Formats: sequence, C-alpha cells, structure tokens
Amino acid sequence: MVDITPNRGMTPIVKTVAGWVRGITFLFGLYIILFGHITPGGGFAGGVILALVYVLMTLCCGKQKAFEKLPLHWAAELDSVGAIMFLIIAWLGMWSILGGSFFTNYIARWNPGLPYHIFSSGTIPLCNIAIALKVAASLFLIFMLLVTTKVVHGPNE
Amino acid sequence: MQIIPLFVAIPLGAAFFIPMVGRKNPRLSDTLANLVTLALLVMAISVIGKNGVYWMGGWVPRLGIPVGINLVLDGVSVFMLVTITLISFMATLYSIQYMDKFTSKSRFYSLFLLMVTGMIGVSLTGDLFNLYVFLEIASIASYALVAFGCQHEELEASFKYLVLGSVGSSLILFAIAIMYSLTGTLNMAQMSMQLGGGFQPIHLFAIALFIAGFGLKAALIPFHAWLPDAHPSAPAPISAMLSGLVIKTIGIYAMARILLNVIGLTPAISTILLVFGTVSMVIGVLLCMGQDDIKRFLAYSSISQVGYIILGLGLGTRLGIAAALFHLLNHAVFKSLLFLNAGAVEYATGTRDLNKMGGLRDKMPVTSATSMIGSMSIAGVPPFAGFWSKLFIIVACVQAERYGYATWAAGVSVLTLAAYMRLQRRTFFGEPKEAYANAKEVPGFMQVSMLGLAALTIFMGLLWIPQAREVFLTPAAKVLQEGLNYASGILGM
Amino acid sequence: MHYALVLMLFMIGLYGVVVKRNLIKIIISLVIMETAINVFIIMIGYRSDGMAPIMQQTMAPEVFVRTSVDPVPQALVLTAIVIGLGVTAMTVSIAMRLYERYGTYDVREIRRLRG
Amino acid sequence: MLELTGVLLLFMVMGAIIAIETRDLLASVISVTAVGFGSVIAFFYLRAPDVAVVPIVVEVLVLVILIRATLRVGLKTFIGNRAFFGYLVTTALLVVIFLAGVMVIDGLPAFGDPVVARIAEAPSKVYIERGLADTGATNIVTAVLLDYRAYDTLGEATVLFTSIVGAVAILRRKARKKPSEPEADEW
Repeated sequence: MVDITPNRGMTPIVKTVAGWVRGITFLFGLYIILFGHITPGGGFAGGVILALVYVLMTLCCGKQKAFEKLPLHWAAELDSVGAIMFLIIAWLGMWSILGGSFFTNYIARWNPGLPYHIFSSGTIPLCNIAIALKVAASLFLIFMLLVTTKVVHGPNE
Repeated sequence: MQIIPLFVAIPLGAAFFIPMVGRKNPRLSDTLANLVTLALLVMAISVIGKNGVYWMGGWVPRLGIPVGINLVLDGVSVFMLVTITLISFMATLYSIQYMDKFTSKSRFYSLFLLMVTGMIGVSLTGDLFNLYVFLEIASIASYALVAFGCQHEELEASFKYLVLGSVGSSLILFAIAIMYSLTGTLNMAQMSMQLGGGFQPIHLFAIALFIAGFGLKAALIPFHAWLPDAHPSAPAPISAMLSGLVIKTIGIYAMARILLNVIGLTPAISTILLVFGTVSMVIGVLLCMGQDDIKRFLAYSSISQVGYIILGLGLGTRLGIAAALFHLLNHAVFKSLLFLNAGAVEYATGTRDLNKMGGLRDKMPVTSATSMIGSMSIAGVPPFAGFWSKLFIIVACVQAERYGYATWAAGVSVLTLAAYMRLQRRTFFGEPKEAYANAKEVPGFMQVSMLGLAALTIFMGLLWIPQAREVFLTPAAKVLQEGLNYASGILGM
Repeated sequence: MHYALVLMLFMIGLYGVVVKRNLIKIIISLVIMETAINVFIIMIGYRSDGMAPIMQQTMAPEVFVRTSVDPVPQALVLTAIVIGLGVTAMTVSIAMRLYERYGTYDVREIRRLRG
Repeated sequence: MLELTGVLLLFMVMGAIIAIETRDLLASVISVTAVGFGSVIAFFYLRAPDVAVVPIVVEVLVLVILIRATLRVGLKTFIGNRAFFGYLVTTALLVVIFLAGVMVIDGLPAFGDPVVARIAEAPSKVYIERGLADTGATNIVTAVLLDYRAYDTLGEATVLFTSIVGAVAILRRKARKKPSEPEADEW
C-alpha cells in the first residue's frame, strides 16, 4: 500500500523509475496541450497530466519534495492567474478593432494560419495554455489538500 | 448591447482576483466585493426596459441556425438581474462586519461573487447546456458557502444539500441530453421551434425529469428535505442569498423559462405546477409553525412562499404571472431582510432559539423595527408590498376560475400571519431575559443594509401602480406568458 | 437496448444515493450517476461506422462530413466530466471534515443526515 | 461494434452493482474506478478520443483521492441500508421509475443515428462542415469547445475554480475568530 506519510518515500527503485517517467510524462502533457487543436487532447487533458506528474512525485518521494517544486500558495495563485488569463483572452475580443464581441477568435479572423500546423486556429492554443495552467494548479492543490490534511477524530477548535 | 456579457465577466474577474490580493488584506476584499455588487446593481438598473440578444464570439445565426451561445436580455432577464444584484449588494454590505467572525474572508467573497455570477449567467443565457453549467457554478458555490463555518451542523447540512443538489443536477443534465437527442440543438429558441407541439412519451419523460430536477433545486414539497437544514446553517448573508435568490433563480426561474418558453404550458403541466405550488404552500406553513429555531422557521416559511410563486406561474394568465414575479421580488427582499435580522439577533445574543430570546426590542431598536416591517409584509398586512402580491395572486386565481386554489392561498396567508406574530412576540416583545442584558445593537453597515431592505419593503408596493408596472413587471410577465413566441424573437424570424 | 443499460446504470447510482448510509458509498453512487450520463450523451452522438471528429490530411472533407460523429456531445461531456470532478472533490472534503468530527462515515451516527 | 458497446455497458453495470453492494470500502472504490475505465473504453469505441483522454487521468485522480479518504477509516464496514420498510418503498419506487424509463426510452432515435444525420438545422452539422474554415482547428471538438461554445468552457473552468476555492475553505484549520482578531494567514 502506498505510504503517504510526510518525509518518507518508497524504495529507491521506485524513485529512480519515477524520476525517468516524470520527464517523459511532463513532455507528453505539454504535447497534449500545444497540439490540442490538431490531435485529440487539449487544455484539460494536458493540465490533468501535468498535475499527475506532481501527484506521482508526492506518492513516491513524499510531500516535501513536491512542495519544494511548487509551494501550495503558489499553486493557489497560479490557479487564479490561469483563470484570469482565460478571461482576458475572451475579454480582448470585445475590443471593437479585434472583433467586437466576447470570445471572438480575433487571431483566426486576422490570420487563420495553415491547417494542421501548431500556429493555426488563432486563440484556441492560447486558451488551451491558460486552461492547462489553471487545471494543473487546481488539481495539484486539491490533491495536496486532501492528501496532506491530517484527519483526526475529535474537536479541533 | 456590449453591456450584456459584462454582467457575467465583471463578477467573474473579481472572483478570480480577490483570492490573490485579499489574502493579506481583508479590507481590500471588502471594498472590491462591495464595489462590484454596486456596479452590477447600477448596470442592472440602467438596462431596465431594454431588450437585446448577444451572440458570444460573434457567431450570429447562419440561415436561422444558431451556431454560438447567446445571451438574451428580455423582460424576465432584466427583472431577475435587478432582483439578484439588489439583494447581493445588500448582502455584501451586511457581510463587511458580520463576516469578521469568520476567517478567510477573501475566499468568502470569491465564493459569494461566483454564486452571483452563476445566478446572473442562468438568468441571461439562451442556451440549455450553458444554463446547466452556470446552475452548477451557483450550486457548488452555495454548497461551499453553507459549510463555510466548518461546524458539524454546517458540514452536515452542506453534505445533504450537496448530495440532493447533485442528484437534481444529474436529472437536469439527463433531461437536457434527451432534449438534445430529440431536437438536435441546445439553443432554447431553436429547440422550442423544433419541438413544435405533439409530445411523445419520451418528451413527457424529459419534462418529468426537468420538473423533478428543478423541483429539487427550488425545494418544492416532496423534494424539500435539504432546505430546512441548509438555509439556517449558513452565515446570515448567505442564508439571505439562498432563501432570497438561489432557490428562485436556479429553481423557479430556470423551470419557468424551460417549461413556459421552450416546452410550452400545456394544461397538464399547468395542473402539475398548481398542485405542487399549493402543496408546498400549505405544508410549508404548517411545518413552519412548530419551529423554535428562528432561522429554521424562516426556512420553512420560504418553502411556503415559493409555493405562492409556483401557483401564480401555473395559472399561465398575464395577471397570474405578473403577480407571481412581483411576489418573487417581494419575497426576495423581505425574506433576506428577515434572515439578516435573524443574523443580527444571533450576532448580538449568540442564540437562535426562540425560547431563549425575548424583550430585545429596547436593546436592538433597528433590528426590531425592520424585522417588524418584514414580518408584516410577508404575512400580507396592508399596505406593505407582500399584501399586494398575495392579493393579486388570489385575484388571478379567481379570474382564472380556480376558486379552490384561491381559498387555499387566502387560508395560508392567515396562517402565515399567525406564525409571524408568534415569532415577533417571542423575540422582540415580552420580558427581557437576564442572559442578554448586555446585548447591543449590531454595527453600522449591518444596520444600513437592514434599513435599506426595510425601506424597499415599504415602498415596493408602488411597483404595481401602472406607470412603474408597464416598465418593469409587465414586460417580464409578457415574455413568460407569450410562451413560444420567445423563439421567433431571438432567431429574428 | 443500449440506452436501457445506461438507464439501468443511472438508476443503480440513484439507488445508492437514496438507500446507502455510508458517506463514501453515497459519493461513489454520485460518481456512477455522472458516468452513466456521460456515456449516455456520447452515445447520442455516435454514428454507425463513424469516425472521430478530427480531420485528417489524407481524407477528403466530403467524406469527413459524411462519416464524422457528432462533435457537440463530446464537447458537452468534457465539460460535464470536469464539473463532476469538482463536485467529487468538494464532497470528499466535506466527508473528511465530517469524519474528523464523528470518527465515522456512518450516516446513522451523524445527527442531521438521518432520514 | 454495437455488441461490444453492449458488453462494456453490461460490465459497467456489474461493476456499479459491486461498488454499491460490497462491504469493503476499498473494494468499492476500486470497482467504481473500474466502471470509470469501462466508460473510457466505451468512449474510444464510440469514436470520442478527445473525451477518452480526460477520464483516464481524472479516474486516476479520483481513485487516489477516494482511497485517501477511505484509508484513514481503518476500513470499518457495515451494511448501510435504510430501515426495512423505507428501503422497500424506495426500491419499489426506483424500479417503477426504471420500468417507465425503459418503456419510453425506445422513443429516442435509434442508437447510431446522431442528430447530424437526422436533422437538417442541427448546429453540429455546421460545425462539421465549416469548422475548419471558421476556426482553423482541425480537431472539431476543440473548435466547438474553445470557439463556438467557448463560453461554456469558461463556465467549466469557473466550476473547477469554485470547487477548489470551496474545498480550500472547507478544509481550513480554523474557521471562526473574534471580530477584533486579525486575519490568520494559512500556509
């Protein structure tokens, strides 16, 4: 059974393998995000994969290691930043030069780009990045909260 | 109509922003939240009498096929916007000092604004799935807000609310999926055109799912189990929002929009609504009479008053719908006033038990006076606003020749009066209790918010005079009453 | 037939929510209901012998239009899954706090939830 | 293909029954994850790779969270049903609803006949035909998600944000304070 008590981890074998897998998974997550408008995937799937990298680290190396990489209050702030980015991308569309309504895909209206290339379809990749940031931060946050909160029976106040 | 998406974007942006900046500085989150709700109120008042359809992303319909999501600003939406922003502003004003009792104020405001966003989104949207998404935003924010105090009572109530609310959402989503499969669209206007009468059994199944789902959200009588726990447990401004707005927006408004504007009010649906309304009205008031907890008392009374609104909507006549909407607004104002009063009493004395109170009139003059006004209004004493809306619902019943329902409505009104007299006598009159000798009036902003709502309660009866009615209530009632004409207005055909 | 099976899955979830008295079992039942609806929505959009709604360079657009499954339900389900995840996370956190108070997940020992 | 989907659904129904009826909470959590993975495979078969990618990872996360919640209990188990009479009434009611549903669900269009093939005015038809030209995205699901119906996606991101803020608020150590006390900073 996975031991998730702080400051401890699993055996060196697991840690080493997780170290290799970590990089590959991270790259895979980035690929899913950036090519979301061409192949299956997108901001949500990619964001969850990025969050799972941290989950993996927490499970095999203990929570201290993951906190070093991404402290909890940073995660909370990244969560807000990602959401605000998405909202700003949408809001820029209301500027009449760019399109005049909320969520206009103003880049695609101006230059749709070549189909099947990464720089195509306007704001969609940008939205994917913002969503991925937001989703990765929120899921990391919720995971850490639920896993590291000490649940002990009895009144605590 | 560039202002329409801002109704959603402004509170949303503020909700994302406040946790970032407000963590260290609670006064900054107070200011931001109040400014945002005030701005929304001003915006809502500025759009009274306007109509418009806003296509997100500039996706205007192609050959009558709506490809994007639309926001619809019509009579009912404006009516709901004004109601929502008005109560939200009063509740944020009240929260400034009331919420000092709790930690993490920035998260409270963030969740509060998300709940407001959800309700505004529901009242503006013209797309069925979008309605579901915003309904979930409002619901999830309210689950979290009910549990905000983290006491066992609050957590239990929130869990119950969450489970029943999620079941309701699932039923609604199921119904939306069936409707999509049958009509091929999610746009409410186009869906209404595709349906075009002549229901198969599968349509009726979807309608039943809709009624059950929204009934759970609105706490109609067989589905009311969560409300008497959830509404009292929340912090007072949230109780005011839940009873005053949430059950009405994501329950009654959404149900009325779908049943009246998309599906069309058939005689069968009308009867179902009338029966549900009457049952909620009668049983709600009977359950309310025996309560000793002041907030639980108010919660049961909400069930009863919601019954009046459903009854008026179920009549389907212009007068019935107008009176129902008028009662919706009135009830939002005076029920949030009463919940804020209950919160003030709890703030000063630390208890909600009616048996332990008494004689608070001299200690808390503002709370006592405003509470008296609220109680008079909800009990239907002239000349307060509640009297007029109940009177017109009864008149509408008589006009539609539903004499039985009219009798029930009048009878329930008398019972409500009796129940509220008992509440007033036990709380504010009688012998002062020793234990609360040093109870004193609540701080300034809380008083301001209660006084504002009390003033509205007194003067809102004026909304029924023809000049005001033509601007505000009649256009709203017209949209719901004309039913399926809704579609042609939006798709421009 | 297929739809009936999905309905059965949904009703099993509903049965669990209504009947079970363990908080974790109730959460699990909610998850099952959500899964059932997601599968149902995707099934609505399925076209016999269709293909995924992702265009390929090697395929003519006309063929794509004729064979692609409906993309809208897929977009809806993506949204619904994330909403479900949010609800689940929140339910679990409330359940954990309740456990902290009472040392049990049994509804019968938790005062208000009775009935 | 249709048979395979049916078998998968049957597997999911069985998994759901086990998840709800087993006495072991851990087994129950694992069964519900099996149901989730069944839905993942069903999504692949139903030509929805976009959707299938998300639940794979989401199921893993839900599994970890739920196991975390159950592990602390010491796996105390009990038969958790209502009192007998109430149980009977509820079950009967649910069976009636189920039978009614089965009766009417034939009214739905046949499985494998989506709205794009059936209804001329369906917006999804426009998406398939004009999606690439309108948005430049070749993945039509992404085009719908982030351009045609981007407003829904904003709502979806907001739902996630709401639940995270809510969970953080619910799990905070200290919820109440004196009005005069300064705001305590967590973390």
